[in-house]
Parts: sequence; C-alpha cells; structure tokens
Amino acid sequence: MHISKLAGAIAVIGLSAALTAPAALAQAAKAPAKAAAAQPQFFPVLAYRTGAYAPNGAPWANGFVDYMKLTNARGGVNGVQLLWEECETGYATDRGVECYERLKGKHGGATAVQPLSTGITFALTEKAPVDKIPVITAGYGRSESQNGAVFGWNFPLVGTYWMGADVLVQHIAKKEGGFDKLKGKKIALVYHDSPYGKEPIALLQERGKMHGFEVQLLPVAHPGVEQKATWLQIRQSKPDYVFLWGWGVMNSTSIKEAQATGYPREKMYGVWWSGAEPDVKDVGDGAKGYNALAMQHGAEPNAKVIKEVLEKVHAKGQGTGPKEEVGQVLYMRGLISAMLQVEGVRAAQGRYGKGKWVTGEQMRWGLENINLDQKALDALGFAGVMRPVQTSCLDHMGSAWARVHTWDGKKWNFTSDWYQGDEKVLRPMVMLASAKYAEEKKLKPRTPEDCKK
Amino acid sequence: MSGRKIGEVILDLKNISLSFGGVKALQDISFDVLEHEVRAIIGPNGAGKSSMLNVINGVYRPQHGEIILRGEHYANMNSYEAAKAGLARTFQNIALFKGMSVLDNIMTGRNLKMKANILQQAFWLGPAQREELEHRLKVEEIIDFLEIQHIRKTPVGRLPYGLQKRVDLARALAMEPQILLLDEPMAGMNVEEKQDMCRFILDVNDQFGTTVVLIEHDMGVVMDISDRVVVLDYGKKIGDGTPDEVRANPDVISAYLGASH
Amino acid sequence: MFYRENGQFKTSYKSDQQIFAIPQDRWAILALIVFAFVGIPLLVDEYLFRAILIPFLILSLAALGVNILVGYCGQITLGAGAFMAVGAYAAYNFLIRISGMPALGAILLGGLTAAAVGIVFGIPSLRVRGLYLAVATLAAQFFWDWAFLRVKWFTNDSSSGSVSVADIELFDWTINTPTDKYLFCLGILVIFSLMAKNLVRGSIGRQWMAIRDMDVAATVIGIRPMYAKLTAFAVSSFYVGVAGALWGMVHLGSWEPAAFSLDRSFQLLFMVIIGGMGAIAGSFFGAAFIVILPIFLNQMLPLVGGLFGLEVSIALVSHVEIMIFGALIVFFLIVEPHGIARLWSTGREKLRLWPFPH
Amino acid sequence: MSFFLETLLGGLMSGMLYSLVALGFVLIYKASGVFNFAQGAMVLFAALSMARFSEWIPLWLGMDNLFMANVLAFVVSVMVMFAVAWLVERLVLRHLVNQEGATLLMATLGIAYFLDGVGQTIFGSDIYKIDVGMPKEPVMMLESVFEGGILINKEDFVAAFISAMLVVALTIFFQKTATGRALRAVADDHQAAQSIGIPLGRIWVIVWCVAGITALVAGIIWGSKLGAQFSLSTVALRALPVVILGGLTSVPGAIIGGLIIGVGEKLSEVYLGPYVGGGIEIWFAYMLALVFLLFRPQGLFGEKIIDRV
Repeated sequence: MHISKLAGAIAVIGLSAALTAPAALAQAAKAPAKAAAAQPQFFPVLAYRTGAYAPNGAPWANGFVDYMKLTNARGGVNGVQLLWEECETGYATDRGVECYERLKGKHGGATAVQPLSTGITFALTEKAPVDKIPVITAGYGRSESQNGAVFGWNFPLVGTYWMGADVLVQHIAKKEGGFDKLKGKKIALVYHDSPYGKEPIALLQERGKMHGFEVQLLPVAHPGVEQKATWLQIRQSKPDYVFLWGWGVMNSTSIKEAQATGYPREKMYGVWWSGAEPDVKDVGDGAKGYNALAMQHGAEPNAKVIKEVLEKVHAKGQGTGPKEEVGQVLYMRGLISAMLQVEGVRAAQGRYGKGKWVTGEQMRWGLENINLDQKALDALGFAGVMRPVQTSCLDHMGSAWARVHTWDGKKWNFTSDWYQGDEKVLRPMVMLASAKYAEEKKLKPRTPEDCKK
Repeated sequence: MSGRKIGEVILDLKNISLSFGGVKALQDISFDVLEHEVRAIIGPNGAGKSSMLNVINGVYRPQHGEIILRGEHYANMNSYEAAKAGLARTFQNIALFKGMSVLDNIMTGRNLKMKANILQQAFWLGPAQREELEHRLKVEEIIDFLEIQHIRKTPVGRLPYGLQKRVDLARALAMEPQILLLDEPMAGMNVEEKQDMCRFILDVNDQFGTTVVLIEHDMGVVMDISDRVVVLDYGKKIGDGTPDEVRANPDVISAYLGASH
Repeated sequence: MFYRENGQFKTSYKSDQQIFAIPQDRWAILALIVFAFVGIPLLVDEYLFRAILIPFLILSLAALGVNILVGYCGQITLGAGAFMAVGAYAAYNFLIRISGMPALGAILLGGLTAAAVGIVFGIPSLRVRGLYLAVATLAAQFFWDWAFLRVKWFTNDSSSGSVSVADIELFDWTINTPTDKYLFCLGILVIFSLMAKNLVRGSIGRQWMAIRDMDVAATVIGIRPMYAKLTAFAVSSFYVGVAGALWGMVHLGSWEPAAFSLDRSFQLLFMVIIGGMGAIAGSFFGAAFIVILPIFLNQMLPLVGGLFGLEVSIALVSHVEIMIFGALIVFFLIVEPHGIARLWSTGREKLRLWPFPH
Repeated sequence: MSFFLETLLGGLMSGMLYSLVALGFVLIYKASGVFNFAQGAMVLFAALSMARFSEWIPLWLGMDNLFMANVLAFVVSVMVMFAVAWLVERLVLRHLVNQEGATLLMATLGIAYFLDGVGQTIFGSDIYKIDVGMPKEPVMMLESVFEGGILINKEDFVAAFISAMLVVALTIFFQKTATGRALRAVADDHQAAQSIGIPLGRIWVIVWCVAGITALVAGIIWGSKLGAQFSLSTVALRALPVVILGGLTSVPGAIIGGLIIGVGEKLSEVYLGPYVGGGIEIWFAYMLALVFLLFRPQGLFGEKIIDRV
C-alpha cells in the first residue's frame, strides 16, 4: 500500500542527494590539490556576472578573486592558503541567500562573506550572527552598521554612504568657498529607487538643515534606463549640483541624459559605485568633466600591487578577467575588499596563532582589530592607493577618508584632496539608527567588556 | 396528455425589440407563456429564437419592451435575478463547465440554494458538510431521473455530445426551476436520443409541473410535445397558437415550412 | 499491486465526498505529512532547510493562492508579488505598532489586509478579462513596488526603506532555528492546503470553476460573477499575503520591496502553470520544480563541464542556466500543457488499472 | 509654457519608441493570437547582435569604415532575427497550435529566458556601444517665440522619425502586398484563412520575422541611446500599457497608445511626481491604461468582444 509514501521518501532522499552530491564531488576534486599543513581559509564569493548589473559586478569579482590568487602566490597568510568558490546571485536577494547557505558550511566553514548587494546584505545581517560569519560590505550596506556594538557581524569597511555623501557636501562647500555659501543652493539627488539609493537621503537632509541648502529627490526605478522625466525635472529646477547614486546601466544612462538635456557634467557627482569605467566608457567624450567619489582608490594601473598581480597571476595565465581591465576602478574595489579580508585573517592570526586556521568568530576579532598603517600598506603594494585603516569594536568602518576623481574622456584623474567624513555629523546619526535597529530586533548592544572577549 | 393543469400567464413578453449595432435581431415581439405549459419557439436559422431566450433570462438587454414575470415588470432581466426568480435554461452549443465533472456541473445548479459561508466551507464545518450532503442527495435524484449514473465522475469534456446535452438539462433541473428554457435540446441527436430527450422533457413537465419554453428545429417533435407554438422569422413574429393553428397559418407555411423544409 | 481498490465500495455519499476517496491515497498522504513533520527534521541539514525546504513551503503556499485565482477562477494575475509585499508589510506594521500583538496574529492580519487590497485590485476583473486583465494586475505590482519604497509610514520611517523583525514567537515557542521555521511553515501550509481543498470541493469552488469555464452560463445558473471573482481575489490574496508575511518575517527576517518584485510574480505564475492549473497538488509540484531547478542546474553544470575537461565559468553557468530553464518551460508546455499534476494523475490512473490497462 | 512643451515633446518622443516595441506585440498577436512576452528579449538580442557584429566585422575583415561595418552588422542582425523567427515557429509554436492563451504566453516567457541566456552567452553581458552616428547634443529651437527657447534632443528626433518611417513601411506592407493581405486574412480568421490555402506556419514565420525587424530597429535606437545591455529587455514592460491602451489587435492603436502613454508618463512624473516623492511614471502608465480599460475593455481600437451563447 505505501507506494506513495515510499516514493515520497525516495524523492526527498534523492533530492538531498542530488543537491549535495555535486558539492561533495567538487570538494573531493579540489581537496587533493591543496594538501597543506593548515586547512585553507574558505571564502564564498557572491558575485554577479549576468543580468542588469553584470557590467559592474564582473570587474569587482575579477579583482576580488585575483587578489586571493595573488595572496596564495605570495605564500598565503603566514602559510595558510586561501580557497574560494564563486556563486552567481544575479543581484537577487533570494539567490544570494541560497548561495550563502550553500557555501557557508563548506571547507570547515566560511571565514567571511561579501555580498556586493545591499539587499543581500540586509538578509545576511539576520543570519550572520547565528552562523558567526562576518559580513564585509566595503563601501556599501547600511550606514548605521558602522556601530559594531549593535551590528556585531557587519563590517562596512572603509566607507559608508553617509560618509560618502558627507564628503561630497564638504567638497562642493569647498568649491563654493565655505559651508556658508551653500545657503540657498539646490542639490538634486538622482538615486536608484531601492534601499541602496535611499541611504544618502538622511545625511543630505541633515546637512541641508545645517547649511540651508535644498535637496531635491529624484528616484529612478530599477534598472534605471528610463530617466527622461528625471532629467526634464532637472532642467526645470536647474539645481546647482546633481548627486548620482546609481548602479549598473543606470549610471551611464544618467550621464547620457545629462548630455541630452545639456546639464553640465562638471556639476555632477557620483558615489563611488557610479564612478568607474563601465559607467562612462560608452559615453566617451560626453562624460568629460563628470566627477565621482573615489572610495580612497581610483583607477590604479600603476600601483605596485597591480604590477604584482599582472606578474604573478595574469602572466601565468591565471588571470580572472580581461587583462586590460586590471587596475580599473571596480577591479580595484574588489581587490581592496579582498585585501581587507585577508588582513582580517592576518590580524586574527596575530592573536590566535600565526599560521593557524581561524574561525568565523576569530575572524570577527581580526576585522575589529585591523591596523594597517602606511608602512603595512606600502609593503602590500598599496602605496598611494589608500590611507591607513584602523578598526575597532565600536567602529567597523575603520577609515572615513575619500576623494574625488574626474573623467577626462579617456581616464579617471584625481581632482581633489583627501576629505574626512565629519564625525560630529555622522556619529549621532549612526547611534540613533542603530539604536532603533537594536530595539526592533530586541538586541542588547555589546559593551566594551564584551568586545574584549 | 396528463393530469397537469394549464394555469395563468406566468411570463408575458411585450413589444420586445433588440438590435446589435445596426442589425435588428428582434422587432416588436410579444407573446405569453402559461404556467405548466410547453411553449415552443420555432423559425428558420437567424430568426431570432436564441436571442429571444437570451432576452428572457437577461443575457441580452432589449432596447424596447417589457418582461412581466409573475406580475413583476422588468425593462430587462438580469441573469442572476432571473435565476433567482426560477428561470433555468440549457444552451444551443452546450455551455457546460468543461473542466468539471458531471456531478460538479449539476451541483452548480444547486448554488442558489446553498447558504454555508466561506469560512464554514473552508473548515468543512457542520453546516457546510450537511448542506453538501443534502444537495448531493437531490442531485443524485436528478442523475437517476436522467439515467446518467455511470458518468457521474467523468469530466464533461470527455462525454459524447448526446450525453453532454443531457447533463446540460440535468444542471438546469438541479435549479428546480419553475420555467425551463431549452435551446434546441435535440439538435444533433439521433432518433433514439431524441426520443429519450422528448420523454425527459415531458416527464419534467408532467411530474414537477415545470413550465417549458423550447426552441426546436425538428417540426415533428415540436408539434408532438408543445401546447402552443410561436413562430419567428427575421426577428418578427409571424404566427402564434396551437400546433394545429400554426400549421394552418399561411404566413408560416410560406415563410418557414414551405420555404426551407 | 498495492494500489488496488478491489473490495472497497463506497456505501454512502458522505464517504464518497471525502478529500481522498481512495484509502490508499489517504494513508499515503497521511504518511507523507507525518514524514514531513517527523522524518525530515531528522534527516535534513541546515542548507536544505534554509535554501530549499523553507522557500519551497512558503512559495507553495503562495502558489496555492495564485492557483485559486488563476487555476480555479480563470483570472490571470501578474501581480502576485505585490500581494506578497502587502501581506509582509502589513504584518510588519501590525506587529510593531500594536503592542502585545502575537506574531501569528500579525501574519494572519497581514493576509487579511492583502485580501482587502486584492478585492480592490480585483474590481477591473469585472470588466476586463484574459490578457487585458493580466496587464491590469501589473498595475498593482508596480504601484505597490513604488508605495513601499516611497511611503515611509509603511516602513516605520526606516531611512533606507527596508525593515527587519525579531525572531517570532508562537506562544512559548521561539521560532529561530531552521527546523523551527520549517515546522512552523509546514504547519501553516498543511492547514491552508486543507482549507483550500475544502473550498475548491465546496460550493464556492464550483462557483469559481464555473466562472472560469463559461462565465455566461454560470451567471444564468445564478452565480454572481462579482461575488465569485472577488471572493477568488480575496481568498487568493489572503494566501499570497500570508505567504508574503512568512517570506519576510520567517524566511528573510529583514527585507526590502525588491524581495517581492515582478520577477516573483512571474515565478509564482510559472509554478502554477508548470505545476498544473486547477489542481491543489500542482502548486506543490510547481513550487518544487521552480525552486530546485535553478539551484540544481547551477551546481550540475560545472560538474558536467568538468567531465569533458572544461572549466565552466560562473557567468557561462548562469547563462546556460537561464537558457535551460527557458527551454524546459517550453518543453513542458509542449509535452503536457496541463502541468505536472496532470502527468501525475495520469500516471496514477494507469497504476490503478495496472497490469490490465483496459 | 516652454517647459510644458519640452515635456510634451519628450513624452511624444518616448511614446514613439514605445510604439515601436508595442508594434511587435500587436503584429504577433494579430497573426497568431500569441501575446509575445519575448518581444523585450528580442529587442535585447537584436541590439546585442547589432552592437557586437559592428565591432567584430571590422576586426574580421580588417577594414576601418564605420558606415560599412554598421550596414554589414545590420544585414547580419536581420538574418539572425530571421533565424530566431524560424526557430521559434519550428521548435515552439508549431507544437502549441490551439493551446490556450495562457499556455502560449508562458511559452513566450520561456523563449524570453532562453534568448536572454543565449544572447549573453554569445555576445557578453557588458554595456556595448551602438554607434550609428546619432547626434547626441541638444539644440534649442523657437528661441524667438519663448524665452530661452525649447530644448530638443536631436537623437530623440531622429529616433522618432525612424519609428514613423517604419510604421509607414509596415502599413504599406500590410495594405499593398500579397503577403500583407494574407497576414490580414490570418489575423481575421485562422481557420478561414487556412481553408483558402494560406499556409499558417509560413505566415507565422513571416510575422515573427517582421516583429524581429521591428525589434532590431527598436534595439538599435534604444541601444544607441542607452547602450546595448541586458536592461533593454525591460523596455517590453514599458510597452505593455501601450498595447493594452491601444488594443491588442490594432496597429494604429499601438501608435496612438504609445503617444498617449509617453505623454501621460512624462507629464505625470514632472507635474504630479514631486508631490508624492517621484518615481511614479511606470505605475502611472499602467493605471492610465487600466482606467481606459474600465471604460473600453477592448482598448481604444481593439475589436469588441461579443459573447455568443
């Protein structure tokens, strides 16, 4: 009689077998190659090389993976090799969650994860504390997650959107000749209509209240190819500056529409996700004069680390993406993201034993105690690329410095000095928002004692 | 014929006109239907017979005229009101619910009489369960009456044409109507099936006292089973009376009987 | 051999009206449910729970709702994702704005809110049908996508527009492990499936199907199209809304409107059509197919490539994945336009008669 | 006033482009009763093909003439779209004759996924440039009439002109050629057309070819404006309200509907948007179509459906 039951049971077992078998096989295939003393550190790579955001997702992933290859070529982290597996998310939250779940337990457990999507970051923020895996969001994610007391497992290293927006305001204030000159000015924010694009609004409004400038909000629906009405409005309201918070094809569309409506590109400022080669290259001369934030680095084809990547990875035919793109802006972003997590491992080893495998929890300690001074950066080949980074339990960002670069029709050039996000503005906002989150999630913030553990 | 008593006027149609765009489907048509009688509407193709039925139960809205149902006056009917008032019908091209079984099709006929609310149904609570069973019994009576027990669970889409017609009738009967409108119930049937159908119609009329208004092409059948006949041609009424009267009507003979058959 | 009905006769209409009239089926389903509640938690690891089983359960529930509307009442919708969003955000607001609101209560109220919204957006169905209606439902999708991004009240003034909730509790049971979440969703799904089955076999279900198959005839029989269509929209949106609340509060825990985008609506419609329109079981088959297939392809392709000594890049994998996905959809529609449920029931019919096929 | 005119013109220009995509929908729906959700994917596929071949052909042939490269790429892309049309008929439609609308709609969604996948596999998933020499800079006009004049986007202007020409060409094709007449016969009544000896399969291939060409033209225009990239496939969603408003079976409906939607979208976003936080144009277009539907369920120019029982 119980044929159906049997069938059901077989189906379930078959299903689990079918889904785990490939993974097991893959593992078996890779294991013998890495017969090292210490177990390699495993990093899931949630990337997107397909879909609407592929032009920007792919170079990031290339840089990220290339740096891990370089680290292995350099002999690992005190001898501990790195291991990674890519998983395509297509920028979709549920696929991202599935990737995370699939990869988090592999090879002894993931060391850290970088989702490269604000949506996936939100979802993983819930799961990371349970799984004890740090979520690194270098230059994205929620701005309030800088507060490590509440967001114990989130690391918006080197940049949050509030910090970025703050730097942009400082930059135009400087151009205008002081914050008092901002009074009565109008700044239009053209943003991707999603949590990502909405992040800077709170800061801009706060700053607007302080200095008396007006913020005009102009949302653009996913994927951002329809902006005619947006730019008609800009033409009507004639803002003094336009800030661009876009991603993927939305960026180049904005610049093209600015060109078509005659808005001066010199007065446009993009966030660091709106200031890379894919955003401007098919606009070419039309994008000349367009500015964007540089999250510390810009395009760095001459950096020492890039030369090393070309020499130790690409020259051996192991490069991840096209050789011409090595050193471009988003490639660098991926590279630095990988570097920061490698340095997290190194910091953790410093406490828990050199040359030893670190757990996710130890990795968190490492990430909270990154101390990259200029000397360390120079040694890694990042001289001139970025400034020192020092994180702590309460500050998961570690550096609030940024600068501006400008497209000259052929390449990106730095056109400003370094700015530091204003702690007096940022800190209260971070504390307020993170307190609200803690209340919603019924979390108890960590105390300084907790941090020492 | 039997013990049934022809009663008062139950349905009275006055000066009905209906047109689609420029096409005049019905022009100033009046006739009445008496309680318990079998009333036939005949006429050549395109005469407006089906349109007439559609006006009676509110599928079409006439531009002019009046429908008087048991003393109530309507400028036009609405299908739901008509159903509530005890009108049921079958369709020329069989309008069964083809994705449902025979049983479910007939059960839909009981819809107006089922009262359990959506929550009771969702949880299959007492009232819903009792009601379902109660109406199932009634439907089984109809199934027995029309001799379609063997196909109860079959999806209607798989049935041969003759049986589908029978299910269509069963669904209408399940409403326990006072007036039954039949649109060519015997079209496309062989002689045997026609005989069965005739028997069913007369039995319904006889046993339940249901008033029957039917459209039929087969003149033999019409003349045999109907009490009175109304004749339409090109949307106009050209004759009305007992079968014998109609047969003798010269207009009818020339327009219909003589011309096409 | 075991699937024999010899000697089983139904002696009352009551027994004939049971959900699973054949005892073997009844036992099999019961066994399956017991296995799902007891066996699976013992056998399955966290990955299967979180990445496959929980999404499968919740999306099955949503597909069930869509199936009621599309499969049973014949009203095509491309806006199911929006109703999931309404359910999720409504549940969130009930939870945080009313102190002491139990999570289950918030989820159900979220479903009811979705039902009310469903009725409003169902009104065009009284005038338009078919593809026109499908596109009209897109209006709901885009409107709600926009509303949850723009109206701050819905997201409790969160600066980014995304919301998050704490682990939910059912009486004393804190639902936080994957097994808990699985069991909670499974419980809801079983109850809701039973309710759906009751509805579609009762008079309301017959009204829906009558409207689907031949609306003029249905009206003539005394079925009010307005009542039938709007109840279908309401019940369907209720199911979809509850699924949305579960997706947000149980599966994701923290979400943004993009979690319920147009892609989700398409996905749900796919589930229903591939699984089988107008069949409760079809919703499960469809959800399983759509949840598992992409993940399976994603993991299989590199291996297949490996067999031939090819290094398959992740980009190629995902491109091939959507190609195969698209091709399989077409293939399925050609082979069995009535979905997997029909394949299943044909198979079962054969089994009932086996080994004497006539 | 001059700003209102600019918005209006901007709307008309966008509308013209929507019409172009909507035309693809209408052509296929008329001839085969298929609501082709893959039209957007076809636009993307065509645009990618055009962009990449115009890049590859000079490399292969070692020539350096942008014009010739574009012409050759166009020819190759037309052939590619014909091949797609033929394959769709051969592999899909032929096997789904007489299925319900919903099934066919699903099938085209399957085709859309497939084309997205194939397109990105062959042509890549970056943003590619289509350079057919469209002017990019704006011009000011009527400066004597309005203060500041009105700004016209030359690219839009050229695009609208090309769209209009294509519509005229299609109209002539439908009205004056034998194939066109056969297409119209099929659209009116499949069975009747078949019974007088019109081969349905061939007609479908032709219609999909024509839809493929409109997709190619739309792809070139949009691609030249926005770059050929995956997101192009979403233009189909912008064109849906157009077909609904204009009526699924009407070619003039697609044009007028496109203009109404284009103008309605832009005016609403510019004049209503600021009051509710902006970003309303996409749902506004759908709501506009929906409101029209409530009064005319068959769309502006669609055929009225009469229930027969």
